[in-house]
Amino acid sequence: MLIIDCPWCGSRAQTEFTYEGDATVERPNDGDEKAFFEYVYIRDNPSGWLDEMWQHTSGCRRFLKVRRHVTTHEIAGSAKPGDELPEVRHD
Amino acid sequence: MTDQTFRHSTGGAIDRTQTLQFTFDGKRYQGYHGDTLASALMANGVRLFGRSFKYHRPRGLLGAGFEDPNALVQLRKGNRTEPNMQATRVELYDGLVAESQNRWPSLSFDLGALTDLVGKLFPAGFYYKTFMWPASMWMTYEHVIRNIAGMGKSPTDVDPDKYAHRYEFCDVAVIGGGPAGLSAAFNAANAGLRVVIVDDAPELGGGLLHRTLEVDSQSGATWATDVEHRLRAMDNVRVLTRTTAAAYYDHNMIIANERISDHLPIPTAHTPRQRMWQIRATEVVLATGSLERPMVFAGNDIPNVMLASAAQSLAVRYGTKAGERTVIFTNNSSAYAVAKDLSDAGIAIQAIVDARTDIPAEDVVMAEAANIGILAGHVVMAAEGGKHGIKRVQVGKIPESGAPDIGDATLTIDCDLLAVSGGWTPSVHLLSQSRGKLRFDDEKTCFVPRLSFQRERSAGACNGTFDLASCLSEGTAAGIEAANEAGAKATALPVPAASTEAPMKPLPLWSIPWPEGNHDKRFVDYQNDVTAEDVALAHREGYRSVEHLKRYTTLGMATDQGRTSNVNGLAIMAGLRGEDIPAVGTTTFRPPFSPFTLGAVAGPEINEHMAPIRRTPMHDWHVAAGAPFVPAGAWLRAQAYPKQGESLKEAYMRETVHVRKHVGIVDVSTLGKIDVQGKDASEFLNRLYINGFGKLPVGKCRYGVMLREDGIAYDDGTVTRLAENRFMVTTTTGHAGPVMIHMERHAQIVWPELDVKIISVTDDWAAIAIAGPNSRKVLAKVIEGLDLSNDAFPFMAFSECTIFGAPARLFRISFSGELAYELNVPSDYGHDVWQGLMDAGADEHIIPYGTEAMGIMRIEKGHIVGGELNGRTTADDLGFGRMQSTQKRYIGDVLKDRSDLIRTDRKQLVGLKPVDGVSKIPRGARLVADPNGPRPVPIEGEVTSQCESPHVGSPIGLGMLKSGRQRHGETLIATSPVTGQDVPVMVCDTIFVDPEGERLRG
Amino acid sequence: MTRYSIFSLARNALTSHKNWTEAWRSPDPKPHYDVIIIGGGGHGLATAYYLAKEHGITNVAILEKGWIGGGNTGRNTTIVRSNYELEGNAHFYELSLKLWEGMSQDLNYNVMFSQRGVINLVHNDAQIDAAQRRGNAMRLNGIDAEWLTPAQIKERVPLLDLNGGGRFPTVGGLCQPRGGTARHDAVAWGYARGADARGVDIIQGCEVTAITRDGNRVTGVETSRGTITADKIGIAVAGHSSQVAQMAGLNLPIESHVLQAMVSEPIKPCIDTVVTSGSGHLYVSQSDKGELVFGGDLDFYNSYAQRGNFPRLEQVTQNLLTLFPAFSRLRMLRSWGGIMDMSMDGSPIISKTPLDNFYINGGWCYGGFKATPGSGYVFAHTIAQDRPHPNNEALSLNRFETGAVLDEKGIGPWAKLH
Amino acid sequence: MVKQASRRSSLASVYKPSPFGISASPPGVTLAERAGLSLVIAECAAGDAACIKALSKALGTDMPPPGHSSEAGDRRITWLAPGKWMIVGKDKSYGETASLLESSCEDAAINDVSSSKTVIRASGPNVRDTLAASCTIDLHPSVFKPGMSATTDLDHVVVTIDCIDADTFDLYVSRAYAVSFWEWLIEASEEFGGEVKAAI
Repeated sequence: MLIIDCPWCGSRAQTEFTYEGDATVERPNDGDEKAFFEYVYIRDNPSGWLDEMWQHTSGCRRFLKVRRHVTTHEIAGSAKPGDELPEVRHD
Repeated sequence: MTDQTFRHSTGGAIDRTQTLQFTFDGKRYQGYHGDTLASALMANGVRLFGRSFKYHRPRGLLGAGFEDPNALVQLRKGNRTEPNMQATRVELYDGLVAESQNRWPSLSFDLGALTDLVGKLFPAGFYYKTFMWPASMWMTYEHVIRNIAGMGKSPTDVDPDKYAHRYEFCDVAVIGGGPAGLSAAFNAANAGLRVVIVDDAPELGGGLLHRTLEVDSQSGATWATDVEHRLRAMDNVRVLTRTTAAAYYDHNMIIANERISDHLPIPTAHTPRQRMWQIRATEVVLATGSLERPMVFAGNDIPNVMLASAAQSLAVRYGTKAGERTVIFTNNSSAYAVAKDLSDAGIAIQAIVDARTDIPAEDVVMAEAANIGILAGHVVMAAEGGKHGIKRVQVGKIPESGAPDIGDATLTIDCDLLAVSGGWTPSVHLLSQSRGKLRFDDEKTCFVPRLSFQRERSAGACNGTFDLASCLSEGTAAGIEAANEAGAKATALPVPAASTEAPMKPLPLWSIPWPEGNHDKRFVDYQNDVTAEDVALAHREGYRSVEHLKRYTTLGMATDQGRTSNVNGLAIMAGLRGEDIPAVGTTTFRPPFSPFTLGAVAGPEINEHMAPIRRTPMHDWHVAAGAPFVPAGAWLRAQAYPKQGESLKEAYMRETVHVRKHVGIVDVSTLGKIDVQGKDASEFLNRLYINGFGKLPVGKCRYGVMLREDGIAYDDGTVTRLAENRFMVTTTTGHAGPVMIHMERHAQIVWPELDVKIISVTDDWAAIAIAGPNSRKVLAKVIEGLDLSNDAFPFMAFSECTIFGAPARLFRISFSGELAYELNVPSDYGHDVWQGLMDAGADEHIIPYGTEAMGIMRIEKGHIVGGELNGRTTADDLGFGRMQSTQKRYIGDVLKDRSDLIRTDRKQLVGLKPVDGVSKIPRGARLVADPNGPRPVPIEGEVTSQCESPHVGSPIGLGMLKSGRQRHGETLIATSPVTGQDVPVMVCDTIFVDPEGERLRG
Repeated sequence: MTRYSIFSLARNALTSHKNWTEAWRSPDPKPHYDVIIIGGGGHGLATAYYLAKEHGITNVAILEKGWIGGGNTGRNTTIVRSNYELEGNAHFYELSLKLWEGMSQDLNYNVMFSQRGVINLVHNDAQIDAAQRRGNAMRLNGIDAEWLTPAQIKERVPLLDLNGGGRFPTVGGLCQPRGGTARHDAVAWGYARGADARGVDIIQGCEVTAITRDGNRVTGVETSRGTITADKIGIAVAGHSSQVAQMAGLNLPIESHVLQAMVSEPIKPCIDTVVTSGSGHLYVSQSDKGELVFGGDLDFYNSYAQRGNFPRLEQVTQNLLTLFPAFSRLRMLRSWGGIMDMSMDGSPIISKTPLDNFYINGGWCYGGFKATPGSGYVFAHTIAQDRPHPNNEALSLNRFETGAVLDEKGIGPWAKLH
Repeated sequence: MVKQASRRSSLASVYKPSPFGISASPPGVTLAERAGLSLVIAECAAGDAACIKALSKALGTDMPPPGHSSEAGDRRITWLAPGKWMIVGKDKSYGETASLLESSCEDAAINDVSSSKTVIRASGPNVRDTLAASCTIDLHPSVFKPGMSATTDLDHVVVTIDCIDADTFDLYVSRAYAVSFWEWLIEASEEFGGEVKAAI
């Protein structure tokens, strides 16, 4: 079971959180159908580091960003939705 | 009653003052406290323990502990029976009952053994090559195969025992209580850290308990016991014995299965049988030890051909002689200490057959001291004997040219025990699970840890460090390192002195050819009956990758997960491929290392606790009224309130008629309620719903529909403006959770600039709908501070008020189509207010009604629920096309217009009536022109809701039908092949009661 | 190719099985092929087999980075069924089921397809509606489906607690008698042997590192064993579809998630059919070896690791024991994970792509194994004819743009929820 | 005839003061419902310092930081989420605290949730062991100290755990799940010996 650092509640078990997917997709402001299609359906789906959105559903119910390696499950860090995520240590 | 004829007169850690009775295959035996089932049976002269999986070969002990693949028994009886228990790990208790497995009619005479006689017909993968004709026969073949396969039997009753879970956190977790683990734990604990040490055995000590080694100039066992006592006395240490750490997950999470009560006949009252520990450690020390390997030669599975360490353990730990006259066969030095221990235990050592020619001097000295002859450069080529034990071995000499081309056996030695050591395999399973990497050590002929991925390190035998002194120092170093990595400033305690042990110097020797005249099978995987010939066949047919080998031959897939067979099988394949072992690689180790009890995995969270139930504030009232309940998501809802002698259907039909005639109340507390506040609350709702809320006045409700971003209808409900910047939103019961998250997601990360605060208030409010012509009359009596006249409180009005002294919210909304209200009071008051309404409404003939009557009335009124709002329908499909605002942007507004979502032949919501006016419309029926036409029959649509309508006086339904809105008046067949019903129905409008809405506005 | 039969088995027994030949060759890659299939799982192997058998295209290479059948083909719970509601899925999976029924004989390799029936347990009124609605669609589409009463279910599954621990009582079930299980590895090996015999090159240990393009055409691949050119390239690498498609410059409506499965220790036969339940999410059957094979939901976060987390094992086991309390004292022998291509509507993609001669087979979600033969059959057709077979027209890649999605659950565009 | 509705405990049907599980003295775990409390949830917009200030002023204390609770007179304040707190006390009339806060800080979202949560006081030498059966947070006394609180899962239900003193915790659980949670709590405590006391 992963440990996820909630920016408000501190480090908690992943079972308290709900996965909300790729955090890099942004909702288009205009009404362009193609842009909305990609926002809703298309994902890069990398096998390495991924910035993703989680919600602390069993805690403060806040959304947070997590930078996680999708193959090793290492977590570089987490941040509030508006903030920057820590750089990944390369080794 | 058999005497313990093979029990040595002295020695062993058993308590000879506590005699225990037990039975095996119905026969009664005696053993001692401290015995395992296996050691007690061996003491009683039993050699035959079980039958193998495929050939039903007679099998005895190979190992004396964790590693044994053979001695599996069905333990206990009735609702506590358990299959496939390792006799070598079952602690003996008084009254223990065990049965052998996988044999018929008896262990001694097993007809299944016929497969062994014609074994040549059943090489690895034989079933892929036959049983194909005639095709129709496979199910019959399979039936036979299934019954021959399998091992023990599943219980058939409910398990009477309970299981617990436990989450534990520590600075340092030490896995394994042998010399390395004890040293690591004691050093880390001494630094004041939170330490957990886990061991599978009843006591700490590991190998020290099964061998005659000295630590601190006392017996290793005594030293271990002393350290265990000291650890148990420290309050920063948790010692978990009888606990198997079997899984190593991400972020340093260790899963360990504790057997709290399995050494007892039954658990003591209120005490769990087992507990599953989930241990989160900052640092981990793996000290999981190593397991001895057998060697591959003809008849190497005959009972009493066992690992040297097993014979040693029986003698040292259990004071039991595995035989009277033994031959020891080894390719390394570890067997010499065994020879000495067996000899001291009074077992005659016929000879040490050592494959090596250059035998270390200290080994020779030890043997000579014990007056034991060594056959250097020799190997055992065949073991011979019967199901009750080995009788002799055939020994051959390795020519100068070297293995494997050994000529014929040169001599025969009689014996009733063959103790084999093929070298040692570090237990690297947990390391491998943790993503750690391995390398093959040619000198030690085994895989050892190379690289850590998580915060762990290995110490002792699991690290390829086999001699006691080094295990103690390596354990100490590992404990200190772990402690310091976890933030301590620890200094090492002095490492205790220990007996010196020579390095093992193993000779790689993976399989031994047949001698002349003996072509008995040469087993690699004992339990799954995989032989050296099977590995060769796999290679011959191209199943050469280690995974293909495993899957084609089933090597390593038995309940022991190949603990004794993987390396031998791998090495043999490497030889055939002409490559070295690392090039062939290993299979991945999967959790668990040792099987988990399913009950312990599940813990207490089964049955209702698998998915806890939600009860409404009036639940107890419904129970007292004898209402049957229906699940709705996590909720339980009252279905109806049958009177004495009334059927469920009679009850809800009565309720339906009664409510439309008089008045009734229904518990609608399960509907989702969300409180939305903030300066931008109305703008936020505008963006969520297809229709607008900016102009909704305070004190008014409005029906709303929301879409998903992909343009599909998501949920519907009412939105009420409580104040300028405060709304209450209701959702369907099923979508309450998802819609809440949907709103939070957009408020927090899509439109963070909006000032909006969202909170679920579903549990705050008991919600009661009062419906029927008399509803106003009833409420007027009990509502304080509110004029309920139609002018003062019209349809879709809202107001706060008081009822029976409780604060309340009153909404003039209707799901039934009748004059109706929804009353919300704080949940704690719900029960009393409900009762109060029942009392107050007596003169108006008020009744409670359940979800069934509510459902009928909503169908009559054409309201949609889950069947229609099914995640595949658009707002337009459901008839809300015109509600979709063009004056604003909202979620789903763009993708709702994709070409396939605006086709005119999409399914649209329609009403349905049986043409004959009486036939019930089958649930889940499909709408077709001709149900008996050729398959596939074109499907025009489906029935989504159906009921018998008292109001209409006939069955009615709702459905989705291609271009349905243009097809009113058309006749189709509502067909349900799975229930054999075909009913002609006419397509009609969706509203069956009061289309103009005069009642609900009245 | 040595024909397999009881006779060849007996004949070889006399020579101690020393004369069996390789099930498939291990050739070196040629510089050019008519068709390259990337991915040596069941789907890729079946595609090559049918390209040769049905379309006479034999100059075909299968490029597998590891060993054949090493992905989800060898990691699933071996369930075979075609009990789908939506027509686009139903017709495709039924074609697949029909191919299963003759597979052992067609391949001359016993894949042990066991038509022991698949029963979906339902636990409340709403589920009865949904299950009967699905069963009715199946029957009208010419697929077998039966409604079972709780008593009939108890008869077939004696160890099931109909009361569901007081939490999930079984109120009925939808059964597909022709559904069942098969020996997963055998499917890969059988197709490999059949394809190889027809001249297909199966190249293991050959990882594709790049896909080369010339304008809107793909021209070949760079691999760990050199450059290989091809007239057409199809990918069948479910779990890694996004990765491989990106080599050709395509982004897909797919997320990769790990799905765990587990087996108990082997026991004598105690459950003779496949049981699935909507109580939470559970499916369980018993292998011919005697192991209970069971699984449930994804771990619910993107993953390319063939290893899962413990909470999911807990939850699935809690579900199993709530329905089968007698299994509480059995033991979990092994658990493992497979990487699922989770498409945005829960249905597969077997389709042409925006690139002229590049074809994709992926997005299998939980459903890939049972589809193996049908998938190979229609994918081979799509590649050979450069147009979809009637049975995979609905499985096109562009359905997401037009809105013609196949969402059996009605969950919406959230990959992990399908 | 109901004239005046009164509050009813969600546990009414299952609450029976008596010892349970193994016999132990003192009991390993003692359970008592805290009935008739007033619970208010107040939320200020993220970073709305003025709003938070107004709250503090109305309550006469600084708002506790994340993961903590604090006492303010006869009220206890527990942090729930950024800008969001739960205020627990005993009101003379239902909604008293809520209306006080509504009037004194209009920018805060105020909800009276007195009915929506069931509050159980769990105490005794083994209370941490009982909770650790399902709690994924480290409850070791050196880590989870008096004055600290956390919202997490127990038995698949969201529960707010408030550490009152070394061996005493208040557990806040959604009232709809209260019966299910109560049964789990009893079973988890049995092996340590427990006692249900009269509601307080």
